[in-house]
Amino acid sequence: MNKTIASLREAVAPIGDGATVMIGGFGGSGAPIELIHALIDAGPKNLTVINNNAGNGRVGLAALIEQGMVEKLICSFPRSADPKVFTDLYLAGKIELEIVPQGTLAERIRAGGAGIPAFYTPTSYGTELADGKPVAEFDGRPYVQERWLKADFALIKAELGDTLGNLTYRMAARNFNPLMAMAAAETVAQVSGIVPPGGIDPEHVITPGIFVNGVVEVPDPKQEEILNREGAVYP
Amino acid sequence: MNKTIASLREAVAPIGDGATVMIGGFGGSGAPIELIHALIDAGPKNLTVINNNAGNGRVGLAALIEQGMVEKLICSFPRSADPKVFTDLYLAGKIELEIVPQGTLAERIRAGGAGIPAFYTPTSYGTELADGKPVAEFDGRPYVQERWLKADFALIKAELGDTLGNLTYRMAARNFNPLMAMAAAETVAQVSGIVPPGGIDPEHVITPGIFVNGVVEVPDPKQEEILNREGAVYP
Amino acid sequence: MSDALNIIKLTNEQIAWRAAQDIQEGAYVNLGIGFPEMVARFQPEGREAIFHTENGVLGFGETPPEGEEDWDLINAGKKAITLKPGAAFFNHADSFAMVRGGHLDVAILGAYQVAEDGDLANWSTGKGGIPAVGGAMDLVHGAKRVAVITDHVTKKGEPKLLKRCTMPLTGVGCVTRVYTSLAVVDIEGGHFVLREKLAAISFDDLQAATGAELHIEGDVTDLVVPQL
Amino acid sequence: MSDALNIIKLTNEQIAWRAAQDIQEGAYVNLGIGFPEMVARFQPEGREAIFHTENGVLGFGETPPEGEEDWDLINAGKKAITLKPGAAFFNHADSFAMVRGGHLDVAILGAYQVAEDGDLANWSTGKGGIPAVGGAMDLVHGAKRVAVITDHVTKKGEPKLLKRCTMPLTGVGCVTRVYTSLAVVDIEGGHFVLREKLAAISFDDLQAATGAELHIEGDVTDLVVPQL
Repeated sequence: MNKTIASLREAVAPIGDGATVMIGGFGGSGAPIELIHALIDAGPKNLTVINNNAGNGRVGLAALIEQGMVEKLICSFPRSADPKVFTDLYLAGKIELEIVPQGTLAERIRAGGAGIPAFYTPTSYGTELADGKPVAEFDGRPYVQERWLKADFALIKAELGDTLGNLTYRMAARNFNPLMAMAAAETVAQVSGIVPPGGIDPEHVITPGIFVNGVVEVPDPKQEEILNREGAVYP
Repeated sequence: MNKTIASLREAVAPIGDGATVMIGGFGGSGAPIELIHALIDAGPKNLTVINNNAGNGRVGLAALIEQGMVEKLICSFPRSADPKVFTDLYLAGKIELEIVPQGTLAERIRAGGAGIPAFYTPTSYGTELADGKPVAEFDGRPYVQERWLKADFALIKAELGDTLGNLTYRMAARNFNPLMAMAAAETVAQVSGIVPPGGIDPEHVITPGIFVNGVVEVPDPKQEEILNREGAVYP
Repeated sequence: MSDALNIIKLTNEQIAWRAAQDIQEGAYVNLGIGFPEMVARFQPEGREAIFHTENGVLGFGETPPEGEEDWDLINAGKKAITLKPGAAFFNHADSFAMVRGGHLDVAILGAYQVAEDGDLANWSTGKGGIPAVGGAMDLVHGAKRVAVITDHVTKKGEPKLLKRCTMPLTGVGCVTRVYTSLAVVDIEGGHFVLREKLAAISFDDLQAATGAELHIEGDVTDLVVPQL
Repeated sequence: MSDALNIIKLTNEQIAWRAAQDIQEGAYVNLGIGFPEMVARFQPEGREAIFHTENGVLGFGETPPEGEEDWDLINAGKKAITLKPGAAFFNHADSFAMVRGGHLDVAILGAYQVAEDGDLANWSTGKGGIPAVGGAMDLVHGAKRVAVITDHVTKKGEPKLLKRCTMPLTGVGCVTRVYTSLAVVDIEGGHFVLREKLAAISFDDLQAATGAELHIEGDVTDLVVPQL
C-alpha cells in the first residue's frame, strides 16, 4: 500500500468536466497552488468549486476562474485584496455563486465527511441566507436546517504526508484542508515531504490516511500571497 | 490567567446534587479515576452521568455507581468484564439507563460543544433505539434526528496540560475526552503534568484551552484495568 | 440433523479465515468485538489491510505478549493491542465520522440473526438483561460493505438466517454477505443467494438448516478452507 | 449638525480603546476583520485576553514586522500575525465549534446598522456588488456577548442606530452593547439604553443623531477616553 502519486499531472488527471472539487485553504494559507495549476493545465470545464474564497490576483484559484473552468463557486467570502478576476465574471453573469456563512460552510463539509446529511444551526436565522431553508425550534430558540456538502474530489495542501496518507499541516494553513479531505470521494494532498509509515507520530497525525487517496510531493510549495506580491500570472 | 487547580478536592467541589456530569474514558483507558474518586469523597447525590460504559469492578465509575450517587446513566455499552455493580442496581430498578449508539453518543456530545442542537444520522433507523424520534428522508434515504448532549461538568483525563488549559492525550485514552471538554459548562482535566504556556507545541494541542476551565495535576494516575486486576475497591 | 452438522461445520477460526480472504489490498476494515476480531489473524500474506477500532485507533496490530500490555492502547473490545507503523489516534467523533461517513471498506460483525432482506440483529436478544449496543448500529450503516460471520445455526440447531429477524434489529437492510459454518451467502434484491457451500452438505440439507429460501444464481462453488 | 459632530466625535482608535476596557481578565475574544482588529492594541496592561481567529488560531499576538511575515500564519482578515506562548492551531470546524458552541466570551464586530431590538446588519449593503459574509453570521449567534463598534452616524450624517435595520441582516436580536463615536449604548428589552455619552454632546443632540429612542435607566456617565 503506497498512496504516493508520482506527478501533479497524474494527481489531477481523474478530474473531468462537470466535477465538484473542494479546494483547501483560507485565502492563500493552505491553498494547494501547485495542484490548482496542474488542474488548469489539465483543463476540465464546468467545475463546481468549493473554497472559502474566490481567489486573489491571477494565480491559484483566481487563475482557475480566469480560465473559465469554474461554472459555480460555493464560498463564504469572495472578496480579497484583488478579486478582479472573480468580480468581473460574476458581474457579467458568467459564474454562479452560492454564499454560505463560514462556520456553516465548515460544518456542512464536515457533515459530508461524517455521514450527517443535515443539521441545525443558529447561524443565518432571520437573514436572507436562510431563505427557503427549513427552520425548527429547539429549546425555544429557532435554528436553520443545513445540508451536508460532498465533492467528487478534494485538492488539499498539507505539510508532511506518509505513504499511507496520514497528514500534518503547517500553522493556520490547516483551516479547511482536513475537513475537505473527509468530504470528497477522492482526496489528493500535495505535501512538502513524503515520509515512510511511522515517520509521523501517531499522536500528531491530523488527517488519518483513511481520508486520503493520494499524496504528491511538492518540496517547496509557492505561497499565493508571495506570488501575488511578485505580480505572478498563471499560466 | 492560570487554570491550575491545587487539589482534586477543589476540582470537584462545584459539583452539586442533581448535576449532569460527563466522565471521559472508554472502559478504563482515559478514565479520570482520581477525579472520580474525589467526586465519591465529595458525595453529591442524584447525578446524571454520561460515559461510554457503566464501570468495571469496584473502582472509578463502578464505585461511583456503587455509592448510590448516580440516578441516571447515559451510555452505549453497560457491559464489561465485571459489571456487577451496575447490573445489580439496574435489575433492582435503582438506576435509570439511556442506551445510545456509540457513534451517536459521540456526535451528540460534539454537537453539544459545537452549538448544533440537532442532527440526522442513519444510525438506529428502524430499530427500537429510534422509537419516538423524528425521522426524515434525505436523498431518498431515511435518517433519525438526534439532539445534542450537554453537561454541567466534564471530568476528563489528559496527558499534558498547560496553565491555559491546552491538553494532549495518551494514545487511545483520547476517545471521548476532547468531546466532553467541549460540551460541559465547566470542564476539569486531570493531567499527568502541568507545563507553562508554550510547553505544548501549538501544532500538537488536541484540546485548545478555551474548552477547559481547570487542570489538576495527578502525576502518576491509576489505570482502572490495573486496579481491577489488583482487586482494588474504592473507597 | 444438528449433530450431523456439528461434525462437518467449520470452526470459528475457519469462518474467520474465509472472511479474511475477501479483504482486498489496502482495505480499511473494522472487526466487531469478540469473534470477528479473529479475522485479523488470517489476513493473507502480502495483502495489507488497515484495521480501525471505534475507540480511536487506525492501523493497529497484534495483541501484545502478556505482561507487556499498555492499557491506554486497547481496541473496542477493551483488549490490549499494538501499533503498526503509520498508525493514528483520534477522538471518538472523528472515529465515527470514519464509520458513518462511509470511509471504511468493510465491517465484519457477528450476528444473532440475519434476514434475507439484509436486516441484522446482533445487539440484544430482547429477553431482558442489560441492553448494550456499543458501535454496532453505527457500523452497519457506515461501512461500504457489511459482512457477517456466524455459525449457520444456533446452539439448539435453529436457523440464524431467516426470512425476518425476530430479535431487536441492529440495522435495516445493511448486510450484503454472510460467512457461516456451512456456506457463503450473499444478500441481493431481498434474497439469500448461495455462493459457496461445504462439499460435505447437500443443497437440500443446507436449505433445511436455513430459515429462508436459498437462491442460486450462477455457480455455487465448494467452500474450501484449510485446517487451522 | 454633522460638521459639529465631526469635531467632537471619537476617533476609531478611541472607540476601540473604550471597547477594550470592557474585556475581562482571561476572556476569549474574537475581533471582526477590519476596524475591530484594532481593539487588541488597547488591551489594558495586566489583563490577559486570548484572541481567537476563525481560521484556526487561538492565542495570537501582534502583527509581525514587515518582511518577517509567515503567510501560513494569518488572521481572518488575512493579515500576518504572531503567536503568544500557549497558542493552538485547529481546523475550521473546530474553530466554529468554539464560536457556535458559546465558548467565546466576546465578539466585537463592525456594523452598517444596529437596531434597538439587537438586530445587526454588517455584511451587505443590499445594493448589488459581490455579497460576502465570512464568519459574521456565525459570530453573532455564538459568542456569549456580542458588541459592536461603529461611528454613531454614517459619513452622510445619517443614524446607524435605528428602530429597524433596512439593510440585509447579519443576525437577529444578537447585539447587546454598541460602542460609538459619541456614546456607549446597551440593548436591553428591545430598547437602546444610554450608558455613557461624551460630555461635549447634549442628550438632545445625541438623540437627534440616533434613529430610535435612547432610554435612560440609572446613571449616564461621561464617556472619557485618552488622546490616542
